[in-house]
This record gives sequence, C-alpha cells and structure tokens, in this order.
Amino acid sequence: MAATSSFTEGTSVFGGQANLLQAIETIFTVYNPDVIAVHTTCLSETIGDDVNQICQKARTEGYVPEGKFVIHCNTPSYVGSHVTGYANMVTSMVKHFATVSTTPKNQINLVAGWCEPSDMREMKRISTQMGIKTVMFPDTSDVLDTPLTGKHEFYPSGGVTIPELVSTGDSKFTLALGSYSSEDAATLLETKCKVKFSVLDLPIGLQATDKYVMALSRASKMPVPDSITADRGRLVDMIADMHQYLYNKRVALFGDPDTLVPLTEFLLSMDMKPVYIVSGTPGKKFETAMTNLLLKKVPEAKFKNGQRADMFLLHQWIKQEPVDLLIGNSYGKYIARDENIPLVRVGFPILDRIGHSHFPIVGYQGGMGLIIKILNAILDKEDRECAEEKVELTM
Amino acid sequence: MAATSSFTEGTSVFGGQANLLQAIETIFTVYNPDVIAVHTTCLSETIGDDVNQICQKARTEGYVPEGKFVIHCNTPSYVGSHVTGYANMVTSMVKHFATVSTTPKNQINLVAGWCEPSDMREMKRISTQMGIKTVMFPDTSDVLDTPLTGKHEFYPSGGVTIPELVSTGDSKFTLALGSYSSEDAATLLETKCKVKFSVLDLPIGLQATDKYVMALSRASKMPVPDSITADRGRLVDMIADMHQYLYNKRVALFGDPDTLVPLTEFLLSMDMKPVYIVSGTPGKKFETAMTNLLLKKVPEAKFKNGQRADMFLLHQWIKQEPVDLLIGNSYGKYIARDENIPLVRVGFPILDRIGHSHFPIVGYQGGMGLIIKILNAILDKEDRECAEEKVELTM
Amino acid sequence: MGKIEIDPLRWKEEVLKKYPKKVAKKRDKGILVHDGEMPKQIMANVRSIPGIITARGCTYAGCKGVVLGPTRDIINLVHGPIGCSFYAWLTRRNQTLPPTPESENFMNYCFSTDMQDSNIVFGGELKLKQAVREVFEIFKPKSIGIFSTCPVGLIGDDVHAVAREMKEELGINIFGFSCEGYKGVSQSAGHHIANNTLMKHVIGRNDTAPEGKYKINMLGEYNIGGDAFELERIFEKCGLTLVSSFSGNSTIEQFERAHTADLNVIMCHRSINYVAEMMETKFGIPWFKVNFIGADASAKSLRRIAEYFEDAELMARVEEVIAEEMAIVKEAIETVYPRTTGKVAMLFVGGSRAHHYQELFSELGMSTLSAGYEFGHRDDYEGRRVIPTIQVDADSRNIEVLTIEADETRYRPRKTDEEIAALNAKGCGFGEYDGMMADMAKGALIIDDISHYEMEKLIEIYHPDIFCAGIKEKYCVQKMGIPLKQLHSYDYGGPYAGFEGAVNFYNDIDMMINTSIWKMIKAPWQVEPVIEAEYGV
Amino acid sequence: MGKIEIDPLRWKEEVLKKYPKKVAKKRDKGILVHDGEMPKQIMANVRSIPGIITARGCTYAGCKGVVLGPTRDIINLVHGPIGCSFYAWLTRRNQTLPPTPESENFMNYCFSTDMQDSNIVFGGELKLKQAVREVFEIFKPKSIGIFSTCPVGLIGDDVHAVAREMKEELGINIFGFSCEGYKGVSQSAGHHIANNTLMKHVIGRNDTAPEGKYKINMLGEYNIGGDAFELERIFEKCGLTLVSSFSGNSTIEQFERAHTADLNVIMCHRSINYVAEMMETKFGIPWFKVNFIGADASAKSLRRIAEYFEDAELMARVEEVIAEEMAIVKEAIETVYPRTTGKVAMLFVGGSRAHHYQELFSELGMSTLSAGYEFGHRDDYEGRRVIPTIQVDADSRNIEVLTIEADETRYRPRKTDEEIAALNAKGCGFGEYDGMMADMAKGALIIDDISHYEMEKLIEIYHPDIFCAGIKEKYCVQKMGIPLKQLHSYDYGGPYAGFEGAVNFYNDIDMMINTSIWKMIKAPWQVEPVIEAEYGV
Repeated sequence: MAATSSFTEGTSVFGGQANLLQAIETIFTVYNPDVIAVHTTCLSETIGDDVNQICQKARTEGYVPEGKFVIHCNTPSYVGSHVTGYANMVTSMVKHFATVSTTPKNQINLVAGWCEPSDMREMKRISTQMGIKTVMFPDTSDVLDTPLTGKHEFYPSGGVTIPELVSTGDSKFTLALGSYSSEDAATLLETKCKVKFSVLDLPIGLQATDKYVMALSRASKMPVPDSITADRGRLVDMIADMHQYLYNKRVALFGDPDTLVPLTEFLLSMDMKPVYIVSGTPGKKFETAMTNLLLKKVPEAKFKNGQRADMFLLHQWIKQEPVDLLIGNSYGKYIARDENIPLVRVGFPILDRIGHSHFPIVGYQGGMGLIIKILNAILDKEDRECAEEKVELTM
Repeated sequence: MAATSSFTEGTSVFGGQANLLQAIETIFTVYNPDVIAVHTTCLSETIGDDVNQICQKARTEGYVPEGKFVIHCNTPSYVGSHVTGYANMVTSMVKHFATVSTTPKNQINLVAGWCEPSDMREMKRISTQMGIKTVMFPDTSDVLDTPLTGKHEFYPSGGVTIPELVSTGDSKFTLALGSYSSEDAATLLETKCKVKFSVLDLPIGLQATDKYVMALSRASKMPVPDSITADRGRLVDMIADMHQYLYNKRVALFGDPDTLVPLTEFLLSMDMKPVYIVSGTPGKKFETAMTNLLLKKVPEAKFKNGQRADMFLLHQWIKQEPVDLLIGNSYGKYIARDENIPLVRVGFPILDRIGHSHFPIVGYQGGMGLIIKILNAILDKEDRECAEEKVELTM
Repeated sequence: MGKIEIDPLRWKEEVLKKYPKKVAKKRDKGILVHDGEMPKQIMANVRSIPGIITARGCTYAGCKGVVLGPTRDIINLVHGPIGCSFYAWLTRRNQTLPPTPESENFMNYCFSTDMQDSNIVFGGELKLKQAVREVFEIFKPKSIGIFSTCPVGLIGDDVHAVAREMKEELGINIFGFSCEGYKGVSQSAGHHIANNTLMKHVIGRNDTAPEGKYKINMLGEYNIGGDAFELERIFEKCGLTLVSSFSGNSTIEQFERAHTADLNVIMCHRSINYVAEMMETKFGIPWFKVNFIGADASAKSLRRIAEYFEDAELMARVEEVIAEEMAIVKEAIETVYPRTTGKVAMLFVGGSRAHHYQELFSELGMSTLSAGYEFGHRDDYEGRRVIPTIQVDADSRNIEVLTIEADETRYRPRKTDEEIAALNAKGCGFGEYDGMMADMAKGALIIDDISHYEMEKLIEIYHPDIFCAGIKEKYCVQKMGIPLKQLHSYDYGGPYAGFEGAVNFYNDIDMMINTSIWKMIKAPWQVEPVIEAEYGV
Repeated sequence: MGKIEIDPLRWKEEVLKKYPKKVAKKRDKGILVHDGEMPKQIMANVRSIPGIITARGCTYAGCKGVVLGPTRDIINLVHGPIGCSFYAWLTRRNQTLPPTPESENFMNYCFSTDMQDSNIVFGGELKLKQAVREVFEIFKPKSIGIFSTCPVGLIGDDVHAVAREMKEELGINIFGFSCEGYKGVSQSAGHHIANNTLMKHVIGRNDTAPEGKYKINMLGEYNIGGDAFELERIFEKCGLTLVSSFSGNSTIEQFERAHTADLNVIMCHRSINYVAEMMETKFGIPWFKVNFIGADASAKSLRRIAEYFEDAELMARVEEVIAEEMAIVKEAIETVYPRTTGKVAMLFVGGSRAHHYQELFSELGMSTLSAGYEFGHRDDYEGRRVIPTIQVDADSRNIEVLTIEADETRYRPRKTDEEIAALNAKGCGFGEYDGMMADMAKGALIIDDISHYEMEKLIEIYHPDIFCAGIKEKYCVQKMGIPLKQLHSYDYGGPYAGFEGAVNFYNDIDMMINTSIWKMIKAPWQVEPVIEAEYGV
C-alpha cells in the first residue's frame, strides 16, 4: 500500500518536512504498520529535502511508536532507472536492520533481485529442497499473490520479517541475485556485518540455475539432493525435445539487465540467436556481460543499454532484419502486432496477461515453463500460417 | 516398453498359446521385469484365446521366475473404447495383487484415472500436503516424465510397486477418480478386500478439487491445511480476475468422459458456455452427468457420446453456430485452423506440443495453469485480430 | 435502501475516531450524510491529508493524461525524468480511430526528454530543444505539446520560451504546459492548465467551418472504451455535426475549428467547463451540460440539443432515433433488471463519473448508497450556484485564471438573450449544473477524496453489491469478495455511453453481480466443519 | 572407423549370450559382420521373435498406411474396430498438395466402420455397406478403398464381394484389401497386398496420356516431409513429365494413367518393386532403381534417366540442372563438413532408408558403423540376384502372388532387348538392385529387425554420434545422450530428397550433432565434486 506526503506548490518552497512528519503520524495512527519505507521523488530530491534527517526527527519527536520503524532511501527518477530505485531500497533494508549479534546463524541470505513473487517462491523452494535455511529479502511471495478469501489483508502473511532482516547480519553467506538489483545490498552487508557474498545471475535457465544451486551448495556445505538433479534432467530433456524447433531462431529482447543477461544465456544454451537486446537501465555491466555471452556465438548480435536504448530503436532493428520471436513486457505487443512476431511476455510490467505472478520462470521448473511458452508461441504461429499442405498433426 | 507375441496367420489358426509362452520366456530372460502385463488384441480375442489359462500355464510350466508376475486383461478394440481397456487393466491390478492381511494400513488408495504424469504427481502432492499416506495406481509420474541423464532407465524409479499394490487391500478407503476409468477397480477392491470407496471426478477445476480434498479429508480424518486453502483462494482470485474475458464464451469440447465431465463443470463455474461436447466413449453415465450439469445453465448445449459422436459431428455443429474456443486433443487443430478458433490442448493424445506431461491441470494449481492457457488463447486471438483502435496495452 | 442497518452518521463518527485529531477535523468536512434537502456544503478540492492513502493523481496526469492524451496527432513530449512518461504510457484507455491507416497517430508512442542528474543540476532546456528537433525530424507532426514534470519548474526551465523558439524554428504549432505534478491539489489543476493552453494556443486558429446544419462540440468526453465512437454514431444518425471533441478521438485540427460550432455540450463538467466558459465569452457559443451516461439521460440530452437548434426536422429525427434505440435498450434492461434490481452500489471516482453512473445504476433498479469524487470541486457536488462562494485556497491559487475577452473578428452570439431565456424555460439549462448531491437519495453518504481506510470501513459495514472505483482500489475490494467496477478504464469493457453503451453496462453489471465465483469464495471445509462433525477430531 | 574398439564379432557373441538358446540361434542369423566381400546371407523377412521388442508394424500399416495413405482422393475406409483407424490417423507424415483449395483431399479424415462386439459375432458386412454408402453420400469420392483389420478375415467378412457390390451400386471404383494385420511378418506384406490391388483395380484404367516428351513414374516415394515436392521441382526443371507417383502427393487418376509412362524409376525398392515388375510384364515399361537421397546420388539418378531417353537435349538440360543445384549443395556442405566429418552414424529403419541415408552421411564425411532394416528382405541387403534363392516361409506364403500377362491392347515394349543391353552397358541397371551391404564398409554390423536389447547394447558399446530409427526408439536413445534422427517422420523436418533436401539434411544433422544441450547433460555437481573438495564433508 502506498501513501503520499501530499506535496503541493507551497511544500516545494518551504520543504517537505512538515508533510512527511504528518504523513508518518497519520500512517502509524490509521494503518499501524511495523515499518514505513520512505521513497523520495524528483520533487523532494530537487528541492533538497534531507529525508534521513526528517526520519530522525520523526523518531525524536515521537511520531514513530515504540518498536516501529521508518526507513528510507533516495529514488529520484533522474538517476539510473527503476532498477536503481529497487536496489537502493533493498540496500536500505540492510542499512536499517542488519545487525551482528553474538550468535552466528546457520542460514544463507538471498537478496532476491527484481522478479515475480512466483520466482521468489521457487528460489526458496529450491533452497528448502536442499535443506538450507534462508532469509530472502525482499520477498513478495504471499504478499503480491495472495488468495481471494473475502477479507483484505492489509499486511499479508508473506514477506520477510523484521527479526529475519536483523538476523541477516549473522548469516553464513549472502547470495545476491542480479548485480544491478542486489549487489549493493550484499556489499553493504559485508561492510557492515562481515557476511561474505557472491553475486549471481537470477536463476533463469539451465546454466544460471546450475550456478544458483552450486552456490547454495557451496555456501551451505549441503549436497544437492537427487530430486533437484532430476528436475534439472527434466529441463535438459525438454530442451533436447524442443531443440529442432528453436535452433537458430532469431530473438529480440528488451527489459531489465538482471533478467536479460541470464535469459540471453538460456536462449544460447538452446542454440537460439538473441540478435537484438535493449535495456533502458544504464551501466557498463550490461555491455560486458552481453559481450561475453554473444561475441563468439552470435557475433552479429546488436545490444545497447541506457539512454536511447529504447523500443523505438529495437523496432528499427527489427524492421531492418526481422526476428522470429520477441521477448519482453506487455509494451512489446505493439511491435509484435505490427511485425507479426510472436511475443513471449517476460519482465516488468506485464499488464495484459495473468499468471506471471503465480508461475515462475526461475529454476529448472520455471525454465520448463518459460520454454514451453516460447515453443508454443512459435508453433502456434506455424500452425496458423503455414501452407495447407504443411499442417502437421504431430510435431 | 511394449513387446509383442508376434502372431502371424498361422497363429490365428492354431491359437496364440505357443507365441505368448515364448514371449513370456523371452521377456523375462532378456528384460527381467517384475511384472509382465498381457493385453489382448482383436486378433487373440476373435480367435478366442483364453489368456488367463495361458498365463496360468506359463507359471506352471516354469516360464515365470520365482517372485515375478504375469497379469492380464481383455482389451479388444471392438468393446467400449480405449478408456475401457485402461479401466480393465487397472481392475486387473487389483485382481492380481490386492490382498487383505492381518494388519490394516493407515493409507488411502487413489485409483488415478486416465490423466498425465503431471496430474498424478499433483494429486499425490495434495494428499502429502494433507499429511495422508496414499497408494496411487496406476502412477505414471517418474515413469513417463523422467529426466535426461545419459542413461536409459528401462524401469524408472517412479510408479506403484508390487508391495504397494498388495497393500491396497489393507487400506482404509479408496478414492476412484473418474467413473469410467476407475470405478470398476474400486468396486472389485471392495468386493475382494472390503475396502470402501467413493467415486469422484478427476479433480479438474475448483469444485472437483474441492470434492477431492473433502473426500481425502473425510477418508483420512485429516483436516485441510491452510496451505491448501490458500492455493484454493489463489485459484478463486484468478477466476475472479479473468471472469470478464471468459464470461459467456462459447466452448466446444471433445475427449474422454472422465476429463470432459469435470472440465465442463469447471467452465460453468467460470460462467463460460460449454455448448458442444462429444466423446467417442460410450456409456449412459456421460449423458447423465452432462444433463445434470448443463440442463439449467446452458439449456442450448448439445452433447453426445459413443458411436458416431465424433469430431465430424462436432465440426458440423460448429459450422452451424460458431464457438469462441475449442478444447481437446491435438486432432482439434484441423477444426481450429479451418474455423479460426483458438485451441487449448487437453486430453489424449497431445502430439504436437510439449509440457502436458510436466504441468498438471488437476488441483487448484493445475486449474490455474489450465485457465491461464484458456485466457491466453482467447486474448492472443483478440490481440491479433481486433481492430487497430481496439488494441489494449492493459487488459 | 434496505441494507442500511447502521446509521451513516454513526458510521462517520466511528470512522473519524480512528484519525489523529487534526485529520479527523478535516475529514469531518469531507464526509456528509445527505438529508435529501438542499445539498449541504462539502469540503472538496483541498489538499489530501499526508499519509491518508488517496486515489488521486497529480497535475501532470490531469493535463497530459486526461485532456491532451486522447488527441492522436499532437506529439505529447514530456519534459522530465523518464518515470512520469513511462508510467503514463498507454495506461489511460483512450481509443482513437484515424480515418486511414496512413493518418497520423502518435498515441502509441512515449516521448520524453529523459532528464538525467546533470540536467537537474545544469538545466534541461538544451536537451528539450534537442528532443523537439529530433521528434520533428522523425515524425514531422503538425504540432508538439511540451509537458512539465516536477523538476522543471523547480530548476527554472522555461518550457514556454523553448516552445516559442522552436515554433519559430520549425514552423509548426508548439506550446508548453506548466503542469508540474505538485501544482494544485489533484489532477483537477492539470485539467485547468490544459484548458487554458488550448484556449491560448489552439482553439480558433482555423476558421474553415465543416459542413453541417447543426454543429456542436462535445466537451469532456475522452473516449474511454470507445464512448466517443458510440456518441459519434448517435450524432451522425441524428444529423448532428460534431466539429470537435474535447478530446476523445480528436485531432488538433478539430480543436482549431472548434469555434465554428454553434453549441458546446459538456459531459465531464469538472475537467472542461473552463473551456466552455471561455469559448462563450470569446466566441459567443452557449453551452449546457449533457449526460450521455444512461439511456434515459442520453435521450434527454439529445432532445435538449434538438430543442436548442429549434428545428422541427431535427427534433423529429431525434425522436425517431430515440425510439429506435430505446427499443433495443428496453429489451436489454428487461432481461437484466430482475437480476439487478434492489442491489446496492457505491461510486468513488473522477470528477463526474461518480455522478453520471448513478443514472445507469438507477436504470438497473439499483440504489447508490455512497458516492464521492476523487478530484471534484464543491460545484460538482453542490451545483454551480455555489461557485461564487467557493474560497480558493493557497494550493489552488497558483493555477492561472485567463482573462478572456470577446474575439474581435470571431465573436458571434448564437442566440439572443431572449432566445436563451426561452430555451432555458424549456429546460435547456444553459451554463447550469446542479451537481451530484441533488440527484441522491436521503441518507446517502457523500465522501470526497475517500481514503483507503474509509473505503474498507464502508465495505465492512455496508457490504455493497458492487463498488466502483479505479485500479488502485480494485484488488483490495475484490479480496473482500465485492466486485469492483473500474470507472476509469471500465475494466477494459465499454463503451458505456449512449444507447449501446447502456446495454453494455447493463450486461456487464449483471455479469459482475451475478458471477458464480463470488458464491464460491469459502471452501467447503470452511462452511461445513466436516472433520469435527463426522469424526469428532 | 576409429571408434570401434570392441570387435563387432565379440559384440555379437556377448549380445547373443543374453537370449534364450532358441532365440539366440535365430538372432545369430539376423546379425552379420560385413567382411567387405560379397554380401553374406542374412536372415530377413522372418517373423519377429515373440517377446523380443521389435520396431515393426503390421500388414494393415504397410498397406493402408504406407502405400495407399498418401493418395489424397481415394477414401480409405478401414473395416474394423476403431483402434486401427484412430492410431493410423494422420500419424504418417505424407504431405499432399491439391491443385486448388476446392480439389478433393480426404487425407485429414479418418474413415472407419467402427466395428462393435456384435459385428464380430454376427458379421460386419452390412455395416461395411452402410459405411460405404454413407461416405459416398457425404463426400462423393471417385474411389473408395476398403482395408481389412485383423477380425475381418477371422469372422469371414468378404470385403471384396462388398466392394464389387457397392461398385456396381454406386458406379465408382471400389476395391478391397485383405491386409489383416496378422498377414505376413511385417508391414512388408501389406506393401505387396497394396501393390497387387493397384495392379488389379487401378493401373491401366485410363489411357489418356499426359503431354510430355519424357514420361516417367516415380515408384516408392511417399512424400514424407515434402520429398516428392522437391523431386517434382527437379523433374520439372529437367523437363521430365511425372505421370504418376507411387504414392507421394498422388491421385487415383495418376495411378490409372501410370501405364502411359515410358519408364518406371524406383526409390523404395522394398515397398513397390512388385508394381514395377508387374508393369513391365503387363505394359512393357522397363524399370530401374534410382536414389534421390544424397546430392551425388540424385545427380547420378538424373543422368541415368536422361541416358534412358537417349536424347541430347534432355541430357544437356539435366547437366545444366545438376550444375546449378550442385553449386548450392557444395556451398552448404562446405560449411557443415568440418563439423560433421569423422562422426559415426547407425541406421535402423524401413526397407530402403537404412541404405539410402548412408549416402547422405557419407557426403557429410560420416561413416555408418551399423545398419539394418525393419522389414527388408534378403534382396534389400544382398541384392536382387539372390531372389531366386529366397525361401518363402509359411508366414509369407499366404500373400498372393499375381500372375501377370502382357495386356492385349496396352502392352508396348519401350525398348528393344538390344537397346536395353546397350543402356545397361552404360550403367542404367534395368531391374537391378545391389542391396545395402554392397555399399557398406568392412567391419560394419548388419542387423535385421533389431531388438531393443541389441539397440541398447550397440549404443552402450559404440557410442555413435547419431542414431537413426523411428519414434519408438527416439526417446530411449536420447535419454542415453545420443541424438536420434527419425527417418520415418524426419523429426518433422525435411524434405531430404533431391538437392534442396540434401542441404536440409546436412543442416539438420549439423544441428543435432552439435547441439549445445548434449554437452550439458551432467549437472556441475556430478562432474566437480565441489562439496567434498572444498569442505571435506
């Protein structure tokens, strides 16, 4: 739930302190949360409000009830992208809560990265399957995918708790999933609490999931159970079965770097050709990762991120030489329709289909779900458009 | 794996005993199974081979090694349908193995009904979630959905075992899922071992899954855990979200009765209109079930089963008044293409898409998976074909 | 209103108790129980209380999103960081139908200057100019509108100066909007700013009048779900010529010629009455409020338009059309009515919809137990007669009020004062709007800028059969088992305006209220405690 | 053959040990190690051993599925219980291209008498007649074929009598096939039955010869994956006229006119050589074996056809076509060759494909370590010269052998004996087929009717880079990490015949052999024992 401090023109002249303090008071009184997370806007940032100081003041002046918290971070739209804001608030969770106690905990921190509740649920399922206790943050499972019960739960049962966040400082190790989303938080956790960390890709696809499982195994010293090996083998089996339909298919992708990097790797593992890739999120890491993945396998690939790496550019590239598949968020549907390309919806936001919050794309099972969508998109088009004499019952 | 007794014209004159005995010998020697299941053919049935007697002879003449089994049933193509054959072999499993011992077992028998390995896996997952020990038979999970490992497992790790089959006679209760597939087996088990039973629909959809969960709860005296209630609530939530796109949509269905009955109920619970339904499998139960479901809610619905209730008839009905959606096996693709109707593949056989053996349609989660497919089929068509000014980003 | 068991005054009292004192004092004035007499004074169009959880949008949203957004051939260039552009990209559901596939349509694109940190520090005007040139280079539009987001005003970028300079350089119409998000108290401020700019830079620039005997403009209709298409259909059938629509399915050329119409009819009073007022002063075009939400309301509105033109042929044609359309409407309502009558609705949305849609519910036999606007002013609740008494507070004072005079060459009064008076006597109601409350039943709860907390309490206590609001409320409310009809996006249904729209609405409400799934929310083990009963566990 | 580390003789010895004695004795004769000299005698076309797990199909499958299935305008009505119809419905991948959308095409339908218990008891002839009338009523086909399934012969239904009666009643060509599944030892018997019926009831019924200087029939090409389309393209390009194709992309009219061609060329010797033989006797049309699987083989086959017509223009045109096509083929092979050369294939499929496809592998630089047919006869392995010595056993004896004589009016020898001899001297090879073994390398393992067990052992020991078989073998083999190319369905790729087909095959084999996924079968924790190494757990 999102409240606002309700700035007006006057606030922009006199500063937002009074508004924010009142907002904090109102929220705690009316909605009684454990934590208020303050996100700044272009407005408060441009006028130079010191949110940290205001939050301090809220506490000293008694607006924050005993045992409750106000955390904050800087999220002006003119710095980085939406991913930057995400990473900043995740880092803020570490800053405000992670603490070293005298008792180390036999648990692994999972900094989840920007993904769906279904993905977070699946990453936890895998670690549970390995017998590993984890603390995942943020965790939108059982928060953004709650049942219809006849009651609206303002604070649903899922998500990370404050004691769990505090305990992250005592954990054995941190896995940060997605360098753009999660590396800063993991770095701060090491600086603050000496918890060592690895930065991994989000476990999208065979190889990224392999790395996730291996990292979990290394960090926890727990062996990989046969049930996970079997899940892996099922994904391998499915890729082998689908291979002839996917081989050499040209794919255009757009979205966030932490999704695009493992997704590109996944497509390559199936011998598909990710030929055009754009991300609006700036930063050198994207280019480095893509170069490493593509230079040898798809030397003709074009990729670009940051300012001007937009869907207009992607559309121009596609018009120059078409692709067989488009992967990205709902905005892709306009290009898909114009150019008659099947679209597989992955990323944020998906505004026109249901299911992404319930069925993961991470892990081996999520990988199966994803490539089923990819194959269906390609074969449905084939079934629809092929010449009459080429319609196949069996495929 | 399927072997043959290799009849020729000579055999049809002299009878198949010699061939079957040789086959049994060869199979045990070369492939060393625990059980050989003998299915008859039109040929052996028409010439009147007494398979029971031949199997007895195989044992008495030493072709069946100690601790090994040959079971059999009658499966001529001219009696009933493929479902009849399935039901007969399931019944044969009871006949040959189920035994009452002195120690009753705190377990429930699940006679699985004709469905995918993914469905069987999901039905077991639900019972496990409720803390109930079950014996499921037949059970194709981990048999027909095995991983690619570099080794071909002639006898994969999954499926029901002989001791488990034997123990079904000591179980507390039997749930027979699908009256066509499973009722005979459950009836025999009661006759033979006094295990009481209920016949339920395959748990496809909200209401059928409700009945499955309730029946499990009643039979085991175990309460329904909150995690199942939450899964249910998520399906309810999804149906509520999809409702406006599915409401009043006309659907044509074809397939096996045990699938079609709960599927029709599921569509009705979403306020869709199953208007045409055909099944090649004969039997009054289908008509009774469909009449009960449809008479009030969709009085215009046409349905038919048995001889002449084929896809040609279905196609004629569709040509008379079109539908918005077709649900059935891969053969539906020809009607779908001719009439430009989206096809959702459900049933047997699915020969042109991958995934059905890995992702269930039963249970609450399976229900979500199924209606996502239905919604996507409808919306993908809408996105493709609607007028330019009606293209929607958000849906 | 059979369901009201708890006195609404008691409800209000309980709800206010929850708030901090200062908050309660303010909310007290925004919540009224209608006593069925002359509407009482409500506090509206004031700043939302910090922390309260409001459904409101910002000024930029009202200006760019609502008013200018639906015009297909103006390039709407957002000057600011990317967020404001991205989240407003195609998320308002205006439809548009270019006459040919080759006709200009920029609505699917998202134009932004994508301001960065350095632009905040060193200023963004250069980048803005570069963006204007680039967009011109690629798309060659007739016109470009520049929209200011929060930082623009704060760092002192002068979008108007840039617009002037670029207009000169490129030779097309370019204009800026100072619609920074923090202006005013809600999107309503943005509407006003948009209206002002249209008057200053667009309306009246092209004197070529379209053919037609009965020329009107439709103001405040944004073609959500194709509403404008349905109204265009009806107008054409009646023989009316639509000169310009503000702004559903519109083009800039329509705006430029709007002053050639002979009547302005207003749908959404809140968002566009400024334009009607200013056009009357400047060009002599009278206006009145219409309502095409509801079949009866549509018929009534058509009759008033025909009345205005004082032409027997038109009147006859309108009656024919009404008779034809109402036959279909009647058939539809007869099917649905038995399933909807007696049900209870609540509406919290917009600046006119919460009023208009009560008509449709009333046609369905449904009562409106509670309603309120998101960004309405007092006149939208109490009627325009209170306008002179409305106090403009500090938050709204900064919105420019244009001083308009009669256009030297283009002013032409369409009717004499006597004619106006005569038509008024027949019920044309020039320049009038009685507001929502006049149409509501005694005991109804009127709540301005409802908070999330108040909404939850309304539902908890009164269990309406349907709740109308927007996407922010949708899923909370439905989790409570109450269907929520979005009246911004129509839940991707529609059109709901006019006659066919009414039929669509009847069917959609029937669909929602009688959905099977709402009856299956409880699991069987939650309603029949089978285990305990049967086994005593 | 670098990979052979275990002597194939030793392999055979080990494998046979596993079998019961009688079985081993029989299998011993079906497994040969080729010594590179004159092919040794193999036991083929004998009953599969009960319980062995064979890949073979039944007689009905060979008759209806293989030979008649690809003809689009004959209604193939299966007399029998539904299973035989349903499981054969569209599961063989013949493609067909009617000249216009209105042209008849019944291939997508499934026609069956759907016999029930009562029909088994009381006989099914009445039901069959009813079905014939119904199918005629609805579809008005030119022709109907009636196919017998197992019970038909056993219960004494006379499909031929019914066919005659219905033919008279309906006035169209109707004929029956006694192709009960239990006849013969494999689908091969079905081919023979189909061939006989075509000769008796169809071929020679229409004397209207198509235009064209060089008229040929293509026998034993079933248009899997569009092979026939590619051959039609090549023939047309060369100026050859294809009178009839048996039976890929065919019509009954083509069959009826087949005797107007001047040459029969045979692709699949096993399934159709009977027709060629009989047509030579009856109509005087010579035949020779061709092979269009492989680019070089295709070129060679074309040259032989041109040679046959002894026409310089045709020969020149054929050389032009070959030059043009081979340029493209060469480019393709050059890209792929470095990635495929040295790899090892195994082929167990069909009655000619296991031979023909060795050509294509050889063009890819790949060797065939082991091969065998599913339903071949000794002549398919050892060459036609052994035909006189083949003993017909009890299982095959019941397949009718037609006695054919020269047609009184239609017999017309195309070449004199001298011409034939001269052409033979140039390599035309009339009536010859040397069989698979002649083309295989020393040490190759030849296995007829391979059993599942033998297949697993082959792979375990020799680890081929690719294994070619059918759908029954596909997933077992791939579970072992070895890509399996289906040579019945082409894995839904193709065409593979002719020049473009060769290019497709090169690319597909490259795709399969160099698939990334085969290198990822082992999980990292299975190859690097990380836990132990790093933590000593």
